[in-house]
Amino acid sequence: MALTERLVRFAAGRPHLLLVECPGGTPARLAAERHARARGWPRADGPADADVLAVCGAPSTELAAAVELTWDAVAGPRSRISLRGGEDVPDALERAVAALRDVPAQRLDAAGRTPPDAGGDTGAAEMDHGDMNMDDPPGDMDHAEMGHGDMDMDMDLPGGLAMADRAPDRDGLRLDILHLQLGPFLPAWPAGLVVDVTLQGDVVQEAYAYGWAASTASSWWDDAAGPPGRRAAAHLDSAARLLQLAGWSAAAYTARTLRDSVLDDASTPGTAAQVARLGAKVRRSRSLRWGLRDLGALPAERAVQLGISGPAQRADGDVHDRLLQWLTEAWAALNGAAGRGGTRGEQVGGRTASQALIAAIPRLVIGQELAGARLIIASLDPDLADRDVADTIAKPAVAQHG
Amino acid sequence: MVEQAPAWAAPLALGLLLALCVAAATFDAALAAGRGLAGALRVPWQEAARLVVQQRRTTVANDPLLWRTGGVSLLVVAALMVAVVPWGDWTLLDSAVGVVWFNAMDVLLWAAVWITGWGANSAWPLVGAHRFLAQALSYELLLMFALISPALGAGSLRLADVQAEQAGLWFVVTMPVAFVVFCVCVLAFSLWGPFAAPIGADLGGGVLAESSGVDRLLVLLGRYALLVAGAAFAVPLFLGGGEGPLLPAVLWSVVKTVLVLGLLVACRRRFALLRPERFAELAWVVGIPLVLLQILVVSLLVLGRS
Amino acid sequence: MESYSGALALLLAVVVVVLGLYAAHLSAGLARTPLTSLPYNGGVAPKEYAVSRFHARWYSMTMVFLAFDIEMLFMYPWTLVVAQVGAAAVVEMFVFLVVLVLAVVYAWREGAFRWA
Amino acid sequence: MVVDALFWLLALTAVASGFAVFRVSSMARATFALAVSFVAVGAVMLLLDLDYLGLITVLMMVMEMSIMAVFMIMYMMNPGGLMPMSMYHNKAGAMTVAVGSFVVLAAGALLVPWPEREGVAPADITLQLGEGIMGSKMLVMLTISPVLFATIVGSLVLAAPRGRYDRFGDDLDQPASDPVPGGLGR
Repeated sequence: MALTERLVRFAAGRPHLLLVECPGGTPARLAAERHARARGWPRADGPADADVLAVCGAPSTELAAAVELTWDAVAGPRSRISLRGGEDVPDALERAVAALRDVPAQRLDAAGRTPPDAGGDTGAAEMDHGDMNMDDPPGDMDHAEMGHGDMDMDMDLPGGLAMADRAPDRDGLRLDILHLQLGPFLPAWPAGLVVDVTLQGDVVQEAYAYGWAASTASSWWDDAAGPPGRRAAAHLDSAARLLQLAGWSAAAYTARTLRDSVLDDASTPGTAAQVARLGAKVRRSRSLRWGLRDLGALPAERAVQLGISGPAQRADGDVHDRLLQWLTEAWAALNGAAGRGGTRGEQVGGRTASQALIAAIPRLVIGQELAGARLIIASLDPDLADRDVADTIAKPAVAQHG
Repeated sequence: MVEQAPAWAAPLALGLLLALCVAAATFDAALAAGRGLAGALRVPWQEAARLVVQQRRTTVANDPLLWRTGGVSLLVVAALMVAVVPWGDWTLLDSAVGVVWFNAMDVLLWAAVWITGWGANSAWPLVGAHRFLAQALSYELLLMFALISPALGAGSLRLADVQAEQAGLWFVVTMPVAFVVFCVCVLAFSLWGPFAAPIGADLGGGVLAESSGVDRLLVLLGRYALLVAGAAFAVPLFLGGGEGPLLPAVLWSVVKTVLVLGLLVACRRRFALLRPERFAELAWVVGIPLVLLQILVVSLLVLGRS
Repeated sequence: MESYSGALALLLAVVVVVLGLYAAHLSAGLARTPLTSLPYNGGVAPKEYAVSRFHARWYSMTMVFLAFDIEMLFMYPWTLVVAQVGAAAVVEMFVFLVVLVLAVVYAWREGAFRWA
Repeated sequence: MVVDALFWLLALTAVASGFAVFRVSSMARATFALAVSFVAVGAVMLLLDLDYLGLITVLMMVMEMSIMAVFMIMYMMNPGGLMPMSMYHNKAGAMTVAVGSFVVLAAGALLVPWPEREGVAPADITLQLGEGIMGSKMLVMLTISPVLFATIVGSLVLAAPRGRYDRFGDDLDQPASDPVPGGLGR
């Protein structure tokens, strides 16, 4: 098995890194992104593409379970590191590579893994479902009307999952609905946010947004004791994540690099000019504007009604406007403009800025196509790493489309 | 004149296809993050080694037959597209309807990508699969019209004739719209750059979200192979085939293929995603009238000549 | 039929490459048996199977496509005879196409190309 | 020899995958089994030197089957075949009709004496097809275009979930309001 050994060693020079961020894990994520970039490690979109799972910040009980499920989905060779702050990152990455290269241990790990629901009764699906035979009873119901609620099949199928149920559609049909939970761990996703959606096809019919876990820390971005460039860096970070989802990885890369140089030293004269250049480049891109225009429109007065302040309100427009607003405000912050409130806005009527953003999510994503909904959420980018936010967010009522 | 190559040349053609895949992957890695060519040389091989070693994944209650067939099909389709391409004076399949052959092969991708997404029995790949079909419904007619323009110009569906017709004046000069549309459609069926929506990060990897190991490697390799096949096909259609000074014709074909391929690969860094729900209207309402005008111009040229 | 020997050989060669990659995985891979996982959903187990009735919102686009597409059957042979038949062929085909484009414009007004 | 082997291989594939349509539980598998059957038929046409018709068969049928998959998945219950189910309606009657027509056609093919070919096959069948369309069959082709126009308009009238009055309002002069924005503005 010397060949395996050599291939693994060779491949371990460029492992794919999956970052999962828990509220409060911002500094760890930033450090991990920075070091991964310096080493040329690509980012994984999900566990199937990942070699190294890096958990940034301290997971709550619920998030710890989600981390385990994510870890279970990573194919071997795999290694997992837990990052609490920025300092331990280089060592942790070295440890991750060493673990990947340890072929005997990886073999052992791979051999010892059991499929999910291994004890489940997977043979029962073969039971006789005579009533699914479509020619009896003849003619009294058509296929689309044929229910299956009476078959009690939830336990019969492999994996212990259920068959999808049906619900009325927005154009009067009754077709299957799929319940999908977006988050807590998706690429470029606000840490700790969960949006429960009901999908028909790829369109979001219903949505609930809430925070999954309270952080005991306050928001790292809004920490007044931090370095001066932090506000600019926060906006660049949000912009980078949106650009990544919008499929423009080159611009996202530039935004992340600039974010890190701002955090290193915000007073470097060239940096502000570079941010301005990035802003101009993003503004000029027709393909980006054409893809984001009219998506998730949030006029300023509507934003005020919803208690939203900060860049999302000042942008007074759609996803594209909010992206440009971040870049403009990042540039302004670097030029000494003192922003009002936190990076996400101010507290309005007892609700923090991020709470207001989370509450607005269902209204904006209902009726949208799934990937469009992802972009809208990224363009709001609430920060749940705030002890005031997560505790108090209950499931908001379903917003009606219209 | 173009001759049918003997069957033993098939492995050579496949070797050329795979070599160009590696070149494309290297170029893409070099463009990413400005790590330079030296740093990029290892990248495709590291990826391949990683995915060969990596454990494969399956999901509960999946459809392995469709899932794996779909994953393998991309590479197979790309190879079959390359079969009709004349490399200088040689081709593996000198078909009288070579243009239609390419079209039929590209349609196989509809099924291939869809079943790859469906087979995983997972929400994100399923949405990705449907996004691909929506994308395909938008680009397919454009591709057909872009393929027809050079065939019309040459009065033949045989690639050898199309290539020969361009001695002196390449079709890219008289049919620039068709050439651009063709390149766009190659990006679209290769799931590349602005058309990577079915495997986009906004869907957590989409069609590829549950694939790892060799299964994933074959899809990724297949994407590059489709880009290569598209680039290789553009050469006899629009760029005069093997025509050029000094070098032998077959080398000119390869050189031109490499240039087109580099252009296609670079698009990934340049553009944001064109999401299918936006692209549909653009393709139908702007794209189709535009290529039809191109065809009108070409047919007037043909009438003027005869 | 003779002419397809090269294409068949190429098909065979691709199959060999694909099988070779799987063989390489079996001999040098970390584990021969694949990992069985729940569909990944961002860290929570899915509630239902994803393979359910998927309401594609763009189905009206498929109908426009299918109708338009029939025209391609005529267009490929048409390219071969334009020079020979002359202006009549061009006029005829473009009458055909213009009618279809009008239908596309109608479909656009009806919102057929949107995720309605 | 090779041609014979290929013919039988393709013929058996066509029949077997056609039959598989009714044996599998999954709508996706059923749809693509039918697609495989059509591809095999298209390949048989290639063996008969009907290059254009063979390729067009593959092209159209794979496209159509992919679209059919979308509709099958949209409307049929249990499209993944996770529960075993039967695809037959009126099994006895269907079998009688299917087997009966197969026997009649096969008997016809085997028992009727085939005519000798008169004249020679044209050098380029595709060219001949083009001449037909642009010459003697021109009227047929020109009739098809209004039929296709009517098909598009008719299917949209019947099936489009929202028409232009839903989108633009009663006067058709407002900007369109669609749930998901499209590529050409409002």
